Amino acid sequence: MFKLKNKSPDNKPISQQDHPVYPDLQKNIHKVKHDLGESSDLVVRTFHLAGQTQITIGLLYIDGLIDQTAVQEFVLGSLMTKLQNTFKDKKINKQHLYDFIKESVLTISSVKDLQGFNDLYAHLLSGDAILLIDEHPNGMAAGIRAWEDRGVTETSSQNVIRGPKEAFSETLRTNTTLVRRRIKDPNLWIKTQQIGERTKTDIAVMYIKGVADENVIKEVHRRLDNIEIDAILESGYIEELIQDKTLTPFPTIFNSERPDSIAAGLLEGRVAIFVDGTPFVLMVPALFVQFLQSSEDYYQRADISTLLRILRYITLLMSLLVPSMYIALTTFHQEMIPTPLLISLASQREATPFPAFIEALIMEFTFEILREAGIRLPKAIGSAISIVGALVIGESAVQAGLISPAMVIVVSLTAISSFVTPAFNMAISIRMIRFPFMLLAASFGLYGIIGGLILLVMHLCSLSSFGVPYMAPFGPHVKQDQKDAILRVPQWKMITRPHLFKRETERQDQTNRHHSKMRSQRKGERT
Amino acid sequence: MKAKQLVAILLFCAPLLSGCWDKVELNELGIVNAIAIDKANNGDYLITVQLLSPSEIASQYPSNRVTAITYQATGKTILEAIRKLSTSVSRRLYFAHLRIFIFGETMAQEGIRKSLDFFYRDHELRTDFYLLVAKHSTGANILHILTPLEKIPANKIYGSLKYSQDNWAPTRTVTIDDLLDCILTPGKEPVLTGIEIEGNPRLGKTTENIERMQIPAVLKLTDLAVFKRDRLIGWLNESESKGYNKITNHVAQTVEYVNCREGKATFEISNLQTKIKSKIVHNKPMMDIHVSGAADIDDMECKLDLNNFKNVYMLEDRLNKKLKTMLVTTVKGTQERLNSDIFGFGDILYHHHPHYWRQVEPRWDETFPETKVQVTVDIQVRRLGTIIESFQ
Amino acid sequence: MINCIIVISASLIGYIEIPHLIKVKAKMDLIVFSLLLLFGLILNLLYYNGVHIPNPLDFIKFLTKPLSEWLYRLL
Amino acid sequence: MDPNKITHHQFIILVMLFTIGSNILDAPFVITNVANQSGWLAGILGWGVGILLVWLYSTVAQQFPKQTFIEYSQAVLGKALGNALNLFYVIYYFFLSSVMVGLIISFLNLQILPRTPMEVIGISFLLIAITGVHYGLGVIGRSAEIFFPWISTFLCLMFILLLPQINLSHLTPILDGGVRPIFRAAFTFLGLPFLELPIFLMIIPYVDNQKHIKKCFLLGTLLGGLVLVSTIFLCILVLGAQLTSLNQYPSYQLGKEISIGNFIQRIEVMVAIIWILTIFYKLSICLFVTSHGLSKLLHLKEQRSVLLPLILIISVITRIISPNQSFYDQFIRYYWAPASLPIGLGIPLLLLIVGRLRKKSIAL
Repeated sequence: MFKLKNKSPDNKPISQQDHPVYPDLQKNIHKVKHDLGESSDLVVRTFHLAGQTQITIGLLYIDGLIDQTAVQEFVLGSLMTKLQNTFKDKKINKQHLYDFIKESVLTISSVKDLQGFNDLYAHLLSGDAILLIDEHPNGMAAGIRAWEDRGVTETSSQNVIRGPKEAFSETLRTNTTLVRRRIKDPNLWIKTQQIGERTKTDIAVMYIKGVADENVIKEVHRRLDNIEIDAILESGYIEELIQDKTLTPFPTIFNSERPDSIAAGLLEGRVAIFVDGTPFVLMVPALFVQFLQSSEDYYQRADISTLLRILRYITLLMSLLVPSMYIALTTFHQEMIPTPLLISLASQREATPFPAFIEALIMEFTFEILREAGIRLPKAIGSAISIVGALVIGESAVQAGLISPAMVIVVSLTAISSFVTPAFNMAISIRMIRFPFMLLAASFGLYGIIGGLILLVMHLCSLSSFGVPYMAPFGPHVKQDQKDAILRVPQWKMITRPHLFKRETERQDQTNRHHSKMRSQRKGERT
Repeated sequence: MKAKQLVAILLFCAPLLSGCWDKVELNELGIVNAIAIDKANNGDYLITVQLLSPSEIASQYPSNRVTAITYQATGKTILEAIRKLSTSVSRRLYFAHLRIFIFGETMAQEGIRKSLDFFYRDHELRTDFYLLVAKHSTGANILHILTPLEKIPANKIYGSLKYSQDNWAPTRTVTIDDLLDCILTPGKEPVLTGIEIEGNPRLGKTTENIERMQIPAVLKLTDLAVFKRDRLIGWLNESESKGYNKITNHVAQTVEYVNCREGKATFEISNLQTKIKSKIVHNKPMMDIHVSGAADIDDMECKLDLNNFKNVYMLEDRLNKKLKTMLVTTVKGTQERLNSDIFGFGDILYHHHPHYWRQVEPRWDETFPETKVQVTVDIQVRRLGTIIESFQ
Repeated sequence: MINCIIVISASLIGYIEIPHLIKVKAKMDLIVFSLLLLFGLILNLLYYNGVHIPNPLDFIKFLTKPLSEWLYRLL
Repeated sequence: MDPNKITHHQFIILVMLFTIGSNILDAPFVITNVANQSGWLAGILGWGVGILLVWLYSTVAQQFPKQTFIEYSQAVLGKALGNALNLFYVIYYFFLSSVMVGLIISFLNLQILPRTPMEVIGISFLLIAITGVHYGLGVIGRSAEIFFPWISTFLCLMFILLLPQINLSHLTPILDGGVRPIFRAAFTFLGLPFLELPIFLMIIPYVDNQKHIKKCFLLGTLLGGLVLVSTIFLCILVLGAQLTSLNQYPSYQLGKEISIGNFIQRIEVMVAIIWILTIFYKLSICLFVTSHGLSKLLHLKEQRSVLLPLILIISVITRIISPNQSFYDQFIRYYWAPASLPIGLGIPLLLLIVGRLRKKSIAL
């Protein structure tokens, strides 16, 4: 189904075998320092327990990952000063002391025993403070993680006019919280695991028990468990590693930075995968139609949303086919162009040096360059680029006689329509495959285009996302799911969840619908 | 494995994509807008094509160069002549935007059937162009006349043909489908609209024709050319042409006047509907033509009290009588003068009385002139215009 | 030229399928595949080198002639 | 998941597309040539008999659910006879695929791409179809489901746009040449799609809902036949019998006739797209059955191993069997229906009767 990353066993500085913590504190500290290569952000603090000089305690943490005040107040403060009178003149048993500290002294919510050095490193590097007691063969990790984060800000890539503006941020916990706040259901379950030999990235799988399909959940876990890779820096890594089919330009996993759209997906029975360090959350199974839907569709009125969706399908086709249709019509099927238009197109072409196909290729390529440059450039220069672009592909190229004015219209039409698609990854795939379509059109005209379309549709139909056919509910046709594909029927008519990944299909109580019906009937009477 | 397969398929496709055999760039096309076929002196076909010059037509800065160019070639067959044109035209002739197709008069008299095959067989030609016959002229001469209002001469003909059929009625738009249908169907003969040059043809060929306000040569659509099988045998006059169109139910609107005391009253007739029924009386075919429609008074020259509905009835009656005479003379004239079943009486017989038709078909040429025709006209005057009584 | 294209495409087909068929150890498949490929190759080479190949439809015509004649007489 | 599994919804669409495919191009021409303006009557007659035939096929299929034709003909008729019939069956559909490729080549070469070499058109079309077969019947079915709304919208649009061009007098006189031409044309029409329909005996076992198979099969044929008959009807109404039998592809000519105002016209290439799509599905089904049948017959492990060599063979067979258009037309007109009779009537009847007898003897 998908390929596993081969891990290389050698060149691993930290030994694979877990070693238990030594009873000797100095030895431990030495080992940690040695293993971390004397890294400058490692802070080691040894101190004596409240006036008991015979008991040495070592505190290790990574500077910047922990909450400094918490360390000072709840760890150092508790151990060094508050216990002043507790141990006076008592012979202290080390094990007793360890338990005592863990259970009665540390005023910190999360304290865990260490299982060995690997565990120690995992905690240390995740931002826990490590407490080691001399002559005791165990240590504890105190969870006082805190680091700088961006906080919850407005969405940057999936904007809406109406609807919540908040977006996920880079912290996993914040992200799960944003969803949890929307769905206060005990059945909303989160399973966390770490992936990445080196990065140990936290991955959380979230779903609503009983709504999501058990098989999909199992499949998600199976695929995640199979991943062996050294680093996960973004959810894109996970996406590529767990998708069904590798050789396809189309995304088969949905991603979103909007908590409301993830919550909606969970409620439909999908499974969300959160990855620490990125605001983009993955969601499976993902269908083709999903990439043409915006969460705003559900916040606007049904009729408006339906019209907008139809518009999106049309623009999708346009961004795919307009240049190739132009090529096919002007170089193969001139009989289809009305005579006056043909004359004006022909007169435009009199002076242009390149064949229509090359002309289209140049222009589309120029547009892609401008688009990419527009994203990468600093914001200050961005507007300059758009001016240059407008001049280059608009006025000047036509004035210089390099391209015909009609081609400018074609290219700009393609460009604008490709930006209508809500999901960037779908828009870019469509933009990519329009080049082969142009080639087909230049070789065979409309026959080439229709051949390409057949191939494309068959390819789309052969895809599946976690066992769900990608083109559902069109192919296979699912009658019940048509309500939320091209159409978006009013909320009071959306009674069932999508049928393809359902467990519990009823979405609304039937009475709710009756209520609405009655209400509308009453309205009818009044008018 | 998958990747290998893809590479293989791409390799397969590579030779396929290398050629684009049918590709023609727009600037390689010579868009043929009109074509004329004449007989050359030695009996060959003489083909005249009118090509458009797109840059002149669409240009925003008009020069005084002409917008269309004609080329000529002769050949033993149509296709040979067309291909011969390539020696003088620098572009590939493209026929899909053909608008007008003109037969020279002598050509039409000798038969048009043989020359039509190519134009229906070739895939590039569409079926939406109109066919015409040059009256007292060759087709080539017609195409040489420059037209002032339209940049493209053929569009002038195309436009006036359409407009005239809709609003005046002596002309007829005939496509190749209609023509072939008439030629192929027994008991139905074709007609084509005629076109002639009025004025000085020599001046009409020069740019002087588009520089003067009163132009020296005008292209004018005239009457209908009547064919027998595929040969031109005569012409209908204007009134007969109008009558013909009314009988074959091809008139949407027309104008007709009647005399009243010292002036004339003109009607605009609309919703003309003609039904032809056939009967067999004493083993002789009899056609029953029924025309119905509505008329509005548009122009009233005589003093007549239209408040009195009897006067309106009187006018209505005169109108009906006039139309009836017109139709009857049309049919009579055709039967006696031309003996060509352009009305499709034979076809109507075939549809209504197939057995009888089979008997008469061999001697239809003799039977047609003797076919009795009964005409009833039932046109009602509806509206009188914005004023009732004339101010005469 | 045309022979070259035919041989190349035939060997390309072989190159795609044969390793796979050997891998899955499908002996019968391999035999059938090779026979069909060979047949196709020879047929193409013959046809494009101008050898007259009898039209199989003529054979079918010959077979069905009595039946069709009888039927059309009946109808 | 079996890549060949299809839903009964997809099955209906495939039956319909198979019925329409290719015949919509040549049936009007062939039928009006024989029966003139009464061709539509012949169409309706052929359609009716065709539906009876489909009833026969689905009865045969229901006798042996979950088994393909190749499997149960062996079981019913014994290994030797069964295999001989199977070979005949596979070869028949092999030829049908070649005929389909030949048809698309001549259509495209005549109307749309006159200077593109025939081989290029044929091989590119075969490659697309082979890709579909390679993906499996499931993908063919699903993609058909996606194209189906488009095809039906375009068809309806074409029918509606042609309404202003209709001339009712083209229909009369009815039954001018007597009933014999009608029977003759109906028989030819029977051969054009309906006698080819036993192809679905190989596909029925892959349909998910076996209970409604008969209904679905009949519905698909009914709809497909409706489209065919109405196309014939429209050809006669718009073009007249004379021009319909003059044109090689009258239904394409119909597209040229569309002209509403000065705006909706010149759209015949759009019409060609429907034909290309339907022929594509017919070819894919034929290729699927040919390769699938062959691999079942020879007990191959994988169906795909015969696919690519088939391209080589079909592309040349196509050229051999249609040396020119008139040979092909004559074959289609006079020999195709009789040649299809054994497949379309003989074998299903044999299977039905022998199967019934066997079952009875087992029951006794």
